Amino acid sequence: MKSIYLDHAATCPTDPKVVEAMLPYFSDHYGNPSSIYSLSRTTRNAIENARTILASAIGADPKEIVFTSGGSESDNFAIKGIAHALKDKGNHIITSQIEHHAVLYTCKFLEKNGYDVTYVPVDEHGTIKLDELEKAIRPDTILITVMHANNEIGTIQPIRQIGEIAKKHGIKFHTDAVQTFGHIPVNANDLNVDLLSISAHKFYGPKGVGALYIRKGTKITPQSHGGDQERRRRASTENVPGIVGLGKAVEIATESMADEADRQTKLRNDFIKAILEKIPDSRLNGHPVDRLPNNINISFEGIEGESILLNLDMYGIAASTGSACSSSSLEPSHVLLSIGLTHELAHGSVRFSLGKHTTREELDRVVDILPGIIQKLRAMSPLYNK
Amino acid sequence: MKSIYLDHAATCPTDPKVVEAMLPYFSDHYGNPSSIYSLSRTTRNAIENARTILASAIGADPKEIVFTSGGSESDNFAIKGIAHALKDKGNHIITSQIEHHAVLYTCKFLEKNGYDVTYVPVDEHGTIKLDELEKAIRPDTILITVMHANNEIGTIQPIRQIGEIAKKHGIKFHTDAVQTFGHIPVNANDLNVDLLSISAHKFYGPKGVGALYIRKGTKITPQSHGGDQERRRRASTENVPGIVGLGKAVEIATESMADEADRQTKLRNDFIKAILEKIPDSRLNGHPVDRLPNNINISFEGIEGESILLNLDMYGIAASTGSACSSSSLEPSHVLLSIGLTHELAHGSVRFSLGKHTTREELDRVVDILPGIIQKLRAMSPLYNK
Amino acid sequence: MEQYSEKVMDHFSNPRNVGTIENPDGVGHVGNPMCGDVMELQIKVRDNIIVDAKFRTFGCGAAIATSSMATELVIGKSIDEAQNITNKVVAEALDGLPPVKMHCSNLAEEALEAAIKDYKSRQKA
Amino acid sequence: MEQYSEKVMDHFSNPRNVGTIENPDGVGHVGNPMCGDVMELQIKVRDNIIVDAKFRTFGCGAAIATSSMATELVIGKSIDEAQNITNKVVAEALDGLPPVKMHCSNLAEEALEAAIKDYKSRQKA
Ligand SMILES: Cc1ncc(COP(=O)(O)O)c(C=O)c1O
Ligand SMILES: Cc1ncc(COP(=O)(O)O)c(C=O)c1O
Repeated sequence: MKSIYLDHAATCPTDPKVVEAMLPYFSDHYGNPSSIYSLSRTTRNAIENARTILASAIGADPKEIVFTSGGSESDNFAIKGIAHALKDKGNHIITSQIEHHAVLYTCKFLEKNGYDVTYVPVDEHGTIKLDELEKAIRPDTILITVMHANNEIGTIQPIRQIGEIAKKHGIKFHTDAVQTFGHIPVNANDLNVDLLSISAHKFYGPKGVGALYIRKGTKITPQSHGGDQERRRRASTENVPGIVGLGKAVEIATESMADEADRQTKLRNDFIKAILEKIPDSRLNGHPVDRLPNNINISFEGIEGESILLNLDMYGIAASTGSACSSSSLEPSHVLLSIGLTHELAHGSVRFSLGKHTTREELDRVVDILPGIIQKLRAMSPLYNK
Repeated sequence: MKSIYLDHAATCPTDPKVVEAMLPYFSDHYGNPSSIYSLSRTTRNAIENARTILASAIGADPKEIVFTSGGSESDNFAIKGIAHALKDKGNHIITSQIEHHAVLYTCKFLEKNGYDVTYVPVDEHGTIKLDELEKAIRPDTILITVMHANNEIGTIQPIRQIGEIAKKHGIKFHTDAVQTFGHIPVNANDLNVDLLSISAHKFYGPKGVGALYIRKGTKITPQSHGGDQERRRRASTENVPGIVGLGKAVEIATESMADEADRQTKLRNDFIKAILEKIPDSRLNGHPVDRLPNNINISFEGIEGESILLNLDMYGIAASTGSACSSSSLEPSHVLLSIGLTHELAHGSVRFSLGKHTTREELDRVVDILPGIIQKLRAMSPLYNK
Repeated sequence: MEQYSEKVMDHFSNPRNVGTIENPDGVGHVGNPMCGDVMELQIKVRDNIIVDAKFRTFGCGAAIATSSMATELVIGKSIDEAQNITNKVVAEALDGLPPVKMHCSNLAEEALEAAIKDYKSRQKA
Repeated sequence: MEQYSEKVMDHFSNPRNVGTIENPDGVGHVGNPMCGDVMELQIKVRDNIIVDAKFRTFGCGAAIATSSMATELVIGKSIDEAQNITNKVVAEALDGLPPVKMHCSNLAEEALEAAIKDYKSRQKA
């Protein structure tokens, strides 16, 4: 049975062309980029080349790019780095209620350490309430951090407008673009951001490498102290193959992005329509239009997400859920609760996230299989008696 | 001209067998280890396998291992993580004067943020003064961090004894074993440590991945907040290929370690003898006996290190220096100054670090070439008039 | 997440004794949709022996498998014997559960307790 | 570190005018071993024209290359012309220096200044 991978928002396979680009930097061009001998010129150039590719993809200067170990580090670095650097200016941070845990738990950590955080609510589609965001601004607000698009429900936020508000009030603005970069246009200037996080494995690059865009002139405290790498903003011997892979992945993603977004949007819309038609008491979560081309998130009344996933897995279909099933907490997704879902419906949600290899045939197969699974589980459920 | 790589302390080529082990985890086994579908079982098992390999190599339990993005992150995480977790207990940290910048600058950062740090001096061989270390202990001391072996001069520290002192006083003890692990025996219990940092690329693993050993029961605050990975001690999608590569590198290193250490020690000693004999006004830095098998560090009077390196590079020989040449500061190595070298001698130092592919022929060639280079530069120097 | 055992997956994909009993002698309804687990266990008792048991469960794989296993374990047992079926017994019968899932076996124990309690109170009445 | 230009590497590996002049007319000695750079520049002057220049340098690649280039630039120049040879001029003649190395070209300028000053003070004496 060929497996059907519909969890690209969790991670993507590394593009074989990316792996190919990385390979020479393991055993052949291995020189430490900081060294002065000629052996290191190749690795140094390779890193700077990747930096230039990424910078031009987001309309930045290469000096504004710091490579990191992934989206979580970028988020932690951005938020703690600004919070620390500006602590004499203020201690108030504004974010949304639906951020990724890398942002949310960083904010919670700061709350326990002398900072004050406002979590702005979202509407039923998961769009941040701009008026509440602006009302939350105080004289001691030093940072606004709002994600570009949500990883669970796919809703795209009005980052440009938030950026304008931030600018007007002279507040630094960070966005977590981990789910958008490589999939929809991401330009640091168009978006009015000062900091922007990305992670390579979300767009067919390798796991364990990411980047943080830091606008020129932005004061930030490093997360990792030590060597002089990355213009002293991130100590550690550079992950050369990883950075090269990230660069290659950016190159590939930008080439095909527009076409691929169109293709996935069509597949997505048809899939949503088919599922909602075929399965009663199901609902789409997230924004109907302003959502990631590859994101589908549906709640099924009366049943729990993990049991749906396990059944799908028996057919070789990989998806994810907002249920608390696999975490040590019993709380379902904070995102689904924030858009007003009951706990039960939040537990009964499934996310399908498409990728560049996803075909209409694969999705058709899911549309064939899913209703039977839902029916079987509902027949077993004490909460579904229709 | 075949190049002669003698900078293994900076970084090593990734062993082709390591790369081979990593390859399936890019595009074939790409599942996110946190997911519940069967696709992820392979990656999850691969990570746990690597964890078990590393744990057994250092005599630890797999649960005591956290994978990181390298030595710098491990050091930062260990020191800031303990400092934060124990801040109610005290704010005093003890370290040595010759730590790697990843430790030193982390301590300097903490100093600016309410902590008090004692930098214990070393003797002329770079060995920490144990009596001064013990004298430095105060009721509010929460952490001692002393590196296992120094990256510049190779001196191996009496970690076991320091660990005993720490234990006696109930103080957590961290060691940076980045230069020793894979080269000489490293066992967390023999060394009496609570935390221990390693970095894969220093023993033929990939760049951008490392680990921190954290003894069971040690309270530590994460450096990266977010997902539940690594038992909630380090958020971020795991760098699966990197972790697999680290595991494989551990496996290879432990197999050949004893023989390789012997072989390199002999080569090292012969090389040191030959250079000191052939080149007047040169001296060995670091401990004559208690030093890394692969470390050679020599100062040459009257000339500056970078100019030596550039000359060596013209012959395809890669080495490094404690001169300030390539950094933005004008200060030479703090390590060389700490063992009592003048600024001039510190600027005039060169480190040769051997590797498993280093041959006697290569070193003989360096012994042939180096005297001419030193002579040429001294003839040009206003500080050498002999 | 850690893997489920083969036994768990067997009981999850082919759950035994799903459904409801007409005129049950005892019903246990435990859990809370807030937490993602609700279990309903019904028993039929003849001469102090549980002769039939059925369940309905809203919950994860472990919740469904423990429910299924619990019904298998109780059928044919006396009420007294059934009361000895603890969460541990259920989990062990399934060759163990991942640590984060151990609470699911509590639910099975609680459902069984509740059903027996219900049965006893009906007897008294 | 950023790369040195080919010109820098040429002057570093084949430095021009290394050494000392017998009975120089001006000597400049600048820098400090603490900082890793010491430069000594000697000049021979005839009819206000620098007819020879020699240097000795303790320092990095850039320090040696700028010393060498500085001597090349001053030979044949009048004292007045030589005084216009700034750090910028030396660095540009070498097709630029990596940013962290720009201070080395200052040293060359300072050494030249010092040598000319020494020459002038000897003239007065
Ligand atoms: C929106 C968002 N932010 C941050 C992250 C963290 O990225 P990483 O796992 O690469 O650290 C993810 C993915 O896990 C994400 O979806
Ligand atoms: C002793 C020591 N500690 C820490 C590090 C930092 O390791 P990494 O560059 O992998 O972050 C190094 C090497 O650079 C080292 O030699």
